[in-house]
Amino acid sequence: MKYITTLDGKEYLIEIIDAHHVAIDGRVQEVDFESVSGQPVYSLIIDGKSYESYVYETEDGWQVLTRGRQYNLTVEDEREKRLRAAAGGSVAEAGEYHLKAPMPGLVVSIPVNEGDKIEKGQVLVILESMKMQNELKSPKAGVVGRIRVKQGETVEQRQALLSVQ
Amino acid sequence: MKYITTLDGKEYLIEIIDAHHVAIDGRVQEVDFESVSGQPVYSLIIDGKSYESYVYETEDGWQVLTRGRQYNLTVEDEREKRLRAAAGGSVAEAGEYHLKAPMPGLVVSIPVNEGDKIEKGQVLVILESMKMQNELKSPKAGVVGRIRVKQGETVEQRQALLSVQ
Amino acid sequence: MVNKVLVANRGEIAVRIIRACRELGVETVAVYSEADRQALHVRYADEAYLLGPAPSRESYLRLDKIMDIVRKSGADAVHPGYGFLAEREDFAQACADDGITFIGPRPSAIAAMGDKGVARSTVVKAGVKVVPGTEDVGNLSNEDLLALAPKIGFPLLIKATAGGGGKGMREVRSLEEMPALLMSARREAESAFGDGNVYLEKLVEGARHIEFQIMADGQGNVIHLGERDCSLQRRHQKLVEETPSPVMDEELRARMGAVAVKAAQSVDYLNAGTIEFLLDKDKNFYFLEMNTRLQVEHPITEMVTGIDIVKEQIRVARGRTLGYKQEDVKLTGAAIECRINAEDPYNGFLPSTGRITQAILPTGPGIRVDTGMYPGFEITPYYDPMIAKLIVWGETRAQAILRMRRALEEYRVVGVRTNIPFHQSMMDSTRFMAGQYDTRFVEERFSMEGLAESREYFPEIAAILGTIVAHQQTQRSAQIVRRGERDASNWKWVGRWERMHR
Amino acid sequence: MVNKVLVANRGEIAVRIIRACRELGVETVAVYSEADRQALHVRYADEAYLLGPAPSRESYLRLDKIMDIVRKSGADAVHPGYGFLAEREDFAQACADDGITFIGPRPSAIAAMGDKGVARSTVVKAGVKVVPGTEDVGNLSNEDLLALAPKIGFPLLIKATAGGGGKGMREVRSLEEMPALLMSARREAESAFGDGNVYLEKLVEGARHIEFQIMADGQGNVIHLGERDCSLQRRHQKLVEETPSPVMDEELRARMGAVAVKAAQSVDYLNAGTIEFLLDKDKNFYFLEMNTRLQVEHPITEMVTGIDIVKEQIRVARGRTLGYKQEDVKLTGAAIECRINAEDPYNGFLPSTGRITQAILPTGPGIRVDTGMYPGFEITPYYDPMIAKLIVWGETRAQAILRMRRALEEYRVVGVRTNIPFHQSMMDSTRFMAGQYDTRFVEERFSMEGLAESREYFPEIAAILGTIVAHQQTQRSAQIVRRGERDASNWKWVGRWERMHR
Repeated sequence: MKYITTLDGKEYLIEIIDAHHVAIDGRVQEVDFESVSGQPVYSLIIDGKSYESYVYETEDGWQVLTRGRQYNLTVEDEREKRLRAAAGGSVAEAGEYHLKAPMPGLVVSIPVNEGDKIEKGQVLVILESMKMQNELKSPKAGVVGRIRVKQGETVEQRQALLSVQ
Repeated sequence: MKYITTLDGKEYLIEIIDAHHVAIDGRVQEVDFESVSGQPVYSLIIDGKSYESYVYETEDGWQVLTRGRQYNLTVEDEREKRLRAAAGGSVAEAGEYHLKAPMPGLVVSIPVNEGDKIEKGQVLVILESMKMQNELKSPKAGVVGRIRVKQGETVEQRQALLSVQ
Repeated sequence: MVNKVLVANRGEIAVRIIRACRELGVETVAVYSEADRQALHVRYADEAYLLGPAPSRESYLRLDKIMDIVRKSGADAVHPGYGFLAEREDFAQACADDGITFIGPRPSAIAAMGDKGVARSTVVKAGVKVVPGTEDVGNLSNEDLLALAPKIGFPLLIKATAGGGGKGMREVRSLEEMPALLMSARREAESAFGDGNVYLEKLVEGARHIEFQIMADGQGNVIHLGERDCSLQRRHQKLVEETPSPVMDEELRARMGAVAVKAAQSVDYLNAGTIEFLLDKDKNFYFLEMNTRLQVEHPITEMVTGIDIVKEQIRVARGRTLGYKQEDVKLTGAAIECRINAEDPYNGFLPSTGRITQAILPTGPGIRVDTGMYPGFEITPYYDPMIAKLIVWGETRAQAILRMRRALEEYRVVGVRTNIPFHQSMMDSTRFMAGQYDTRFVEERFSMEGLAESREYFPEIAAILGTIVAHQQTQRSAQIVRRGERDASNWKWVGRWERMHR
Repeated sequence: MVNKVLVANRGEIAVRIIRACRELGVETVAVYSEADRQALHVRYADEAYLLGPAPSRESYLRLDKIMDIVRKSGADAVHPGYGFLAEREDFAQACADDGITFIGPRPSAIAAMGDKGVARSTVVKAGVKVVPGTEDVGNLSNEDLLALAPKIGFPLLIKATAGGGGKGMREVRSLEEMPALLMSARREAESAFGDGNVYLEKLVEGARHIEFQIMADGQGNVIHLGERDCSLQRRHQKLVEETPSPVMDEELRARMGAVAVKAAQSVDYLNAGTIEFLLDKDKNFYFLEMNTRLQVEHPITEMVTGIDIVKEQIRVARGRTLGYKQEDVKLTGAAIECRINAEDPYNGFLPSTGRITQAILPTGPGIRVDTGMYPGFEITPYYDPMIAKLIVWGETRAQAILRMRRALEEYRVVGVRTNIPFHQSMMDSTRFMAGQYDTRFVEERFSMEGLAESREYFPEIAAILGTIVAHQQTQRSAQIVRRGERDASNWKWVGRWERMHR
């Protein structure tokens, strides 16, 4: 199985050959890869070097945290890559932004109204969690769409709060 | 559900009334009982007192280890108790003794032969595990029955080694 | 007296207090909210009583219920820990009224120091310098504060009078932005302390936050156990503390220590407390506030002095004299604490909740971890994000930093994101290593992106790791799809599942 | 040199050494058997190489493979830890031949001290007293030993010449039982060390096992770091160690320390080592043997001296002089170590294997846990049963004991049985508290049944706990039976399982 993995703007062609071999940009490497006691913690021994890593899936791709540094990457197989190329790049950037609660909490205030024109970086919702008030900001300029929560409401993680068009 | 629980020669009549109440010898007690994060470790809050315990099932009954002390007990419901009474006490004592490996290991030697007459406490098998040689002794006098393993053999935990008649 | 202590707190500090009690042969009573039934403090205590639902206001802040449990359990003493009710005069008073030993200062001292405005005026009378701000005043209205602000000058800080831990604190750069900031500060203070009063203080720039640990007994002896440098903060929350401070010398320590002792004496202080100072670039220092309780970062002082502060608290609460005189207090080596928070340093330090599925603590020489979490424990949104304190000791500051790096590298927490990578970058930063930082360092000069560069870059390794995990996930989902297609053989599946789950 | 260290060991000691290296900025190379792919030393090291199958003879004892990995990895130094190849002269020699730094003594010192017979005659020549036994002889036959035994007198000990850790050791009470014991001792020694040679030693009754930690550099400086009392043993395996010894005084420490230094000098010793003595009731002491390596119980010495012994080992291996002179070594407070073994104290201390499903370490002030295990790790029958070392420090011996009790109470290990209850009973025993014990104490005077009585008896609580668990299990099995009966609705089950496992 071949994948195109993108990291810090660079593409790597990675082929999973079998349980103990991968090729990266054509170079075959012997790998000893295990999930540690069934946890999402992975141990990779490659060329004698021992790396341990947390790997998290996110909405945009994968986060790999190893030796105190986090790497954000996307992993696509060839079909996905072709589809995305045909669609002309990421649809998400152009489209609507849906603000979801990054953690469970209490909606302290919503300093915007539906239909407001807002700037990039403007505070959309203040959410209290773990005794701290967290300002959730807009990643883009636009117009506030439907607001789905009320002040004082308790929300779950990933619950939709509002959208920006 | 009612149980007769025997501990250090004393019988306790214990009724499990519901998830939060038990009666011991007729006295109803409120209990808050939980398995801690799905492990065989149990937390019991009773009368405000907090007890944490390991509870192990063994071939003969249950072992409860709490606050640095182990209690060996048997738990029977009324039907089991009647059956046992009818059968005239424990059958095990009179019958054959089957020596099983208490842990995985290597059979270092078997200092007895089939048909040997042996004393209580006599060494039947020497099993090496974790770099230590462990002498497995007979809990009763008798005659060595079938020996199922050979010197130098690796055995699994609970594997039958030999019997004493 | 002090034979059975009710610990009116949760988390690592409740565990810390239970440990000290157990080592003294004192019985312990835990209280807990519905979210904390399986918490370590409940598991470790001799007795445990339910307070109520998860939110603090319905559990750990319920003074009435806690006093009921004191009576029910027969506890003869209470330890409040930090946060929650720890700096509430009425709690200390309720204990006094019931003849229960409150392991902390007298109600009068809590009152004097608890209202930050009163505290400032009290120590000023004792001849201690304070940071310029609103003096000698009680509950000022927004109008009053807006009128006073230009006289103090910008930048300034809005601070909660009942405050602590950065809650209800706001920086103000201009009069224009002040009304909105006043509102949010009051809101946060009200929510955290049940008291929305605030005061103003000049923001001293380029300053370090230096605090002195105080111990006082009922016989009038007051000593200090040296300083802690707590300048590394984010949003006024301490993140890293160390002792000795890299900018401290013997002469300054003696002078500041003497002022700290004087400040404590000005309120007839008893038990453990902390005097916080700002120290500016020219080594002028100003009283900031007094925390009339055990401090989160007390372990670093324990590491360098060898004194068990919680045991000393109990000793003093029993009416005995302090076990140490000022000249017995010797600082050996250096200690650092990193607060491990459940938050994602790569995503704006947003809190992270969830069930801890694995936790491997760093151990070995010179390491101490104070924590209330363990694998299987749920980190909820109800309480503070601090899930552990990682404390190290070294013969020298350099050795302590190297040891802290080693410990951070070893620490594994699965189930929530933590700020461990932040601390790793901090321990790598040349300014931290040189001891050159102030209270603005984290926010102004520090970014995860910039500092990651101190660490080795392994893009190919990361690409391989991520790709293998993604690949395995694709394989698994494909199996589920195939399994769904498997109509004809469903009977076989039943058997297989049954066997697996028997 | 000493920039990359290969750690030729596993378990807690491999982790301990990796920690010291990391704190010195030295790279680390782990080696592992197939059973240890997920072991902590593999996870923590910078590099890791497979040695072979699980049994030691095919992995950790494969000197040839280890030297191959030294070359392949580019390691410039080797740390052998304890056990396995740590006291093999040929290992130190192979390193010397390849220009690799062996972090330990010179091959000649290992040879002189490694053969216990040679060691005895060497120190005798240096004027050090030894326990009477077979002197100055190499590989004695059974016939020779049986002839010599009556001259030494009974009771006596058969000991492995290559020995350590109680392996290949047997007590002999009479000539009649000696042939059988010789056979079993040789068999065990052969299996543990690949060398079945044994010697005889008089059994000194009522004695304490006192050992001195030695450090020596290449410049001829030799110091000792005080003693450890290791008298609490079972089957010649140490279980509890403490320092200072309750029977030690300054004068005796100085005398024994001087003899220990002299013994080390007699073999031109380099690096860390331990001189073991027997101390009889009249405070006469006899050289027993020298362990030419890092000792399991070294952390208690680290706790009271503040000296990191492994870092000192690396310092000395780098050719530098010791960081401390004898007069710099000060003992502060008291430290105790309990060896946590995977064995069942309620069932004859039989080893217990299995997967660790939960492990909650005691932490907080004055506690150190050195371990290689974590939840999810499998304890196999291939290696030593010691899975952790619990070490505490206290300002006084009494405080250390109280702290150890607290730590033992907190420690939770699920998945294997441990000897924690044994240690709890030991810490409760009045003889331990009084410091009145000798090497025969555990076996002759100590029983789990007798000592459990020191602990509170809660039969009703135990009965309730056991009954609820038994009840819940009955309920669950009843459900499974009902599930089996559910023929008609199997299709529904399919759907349900599918959903659960998606």
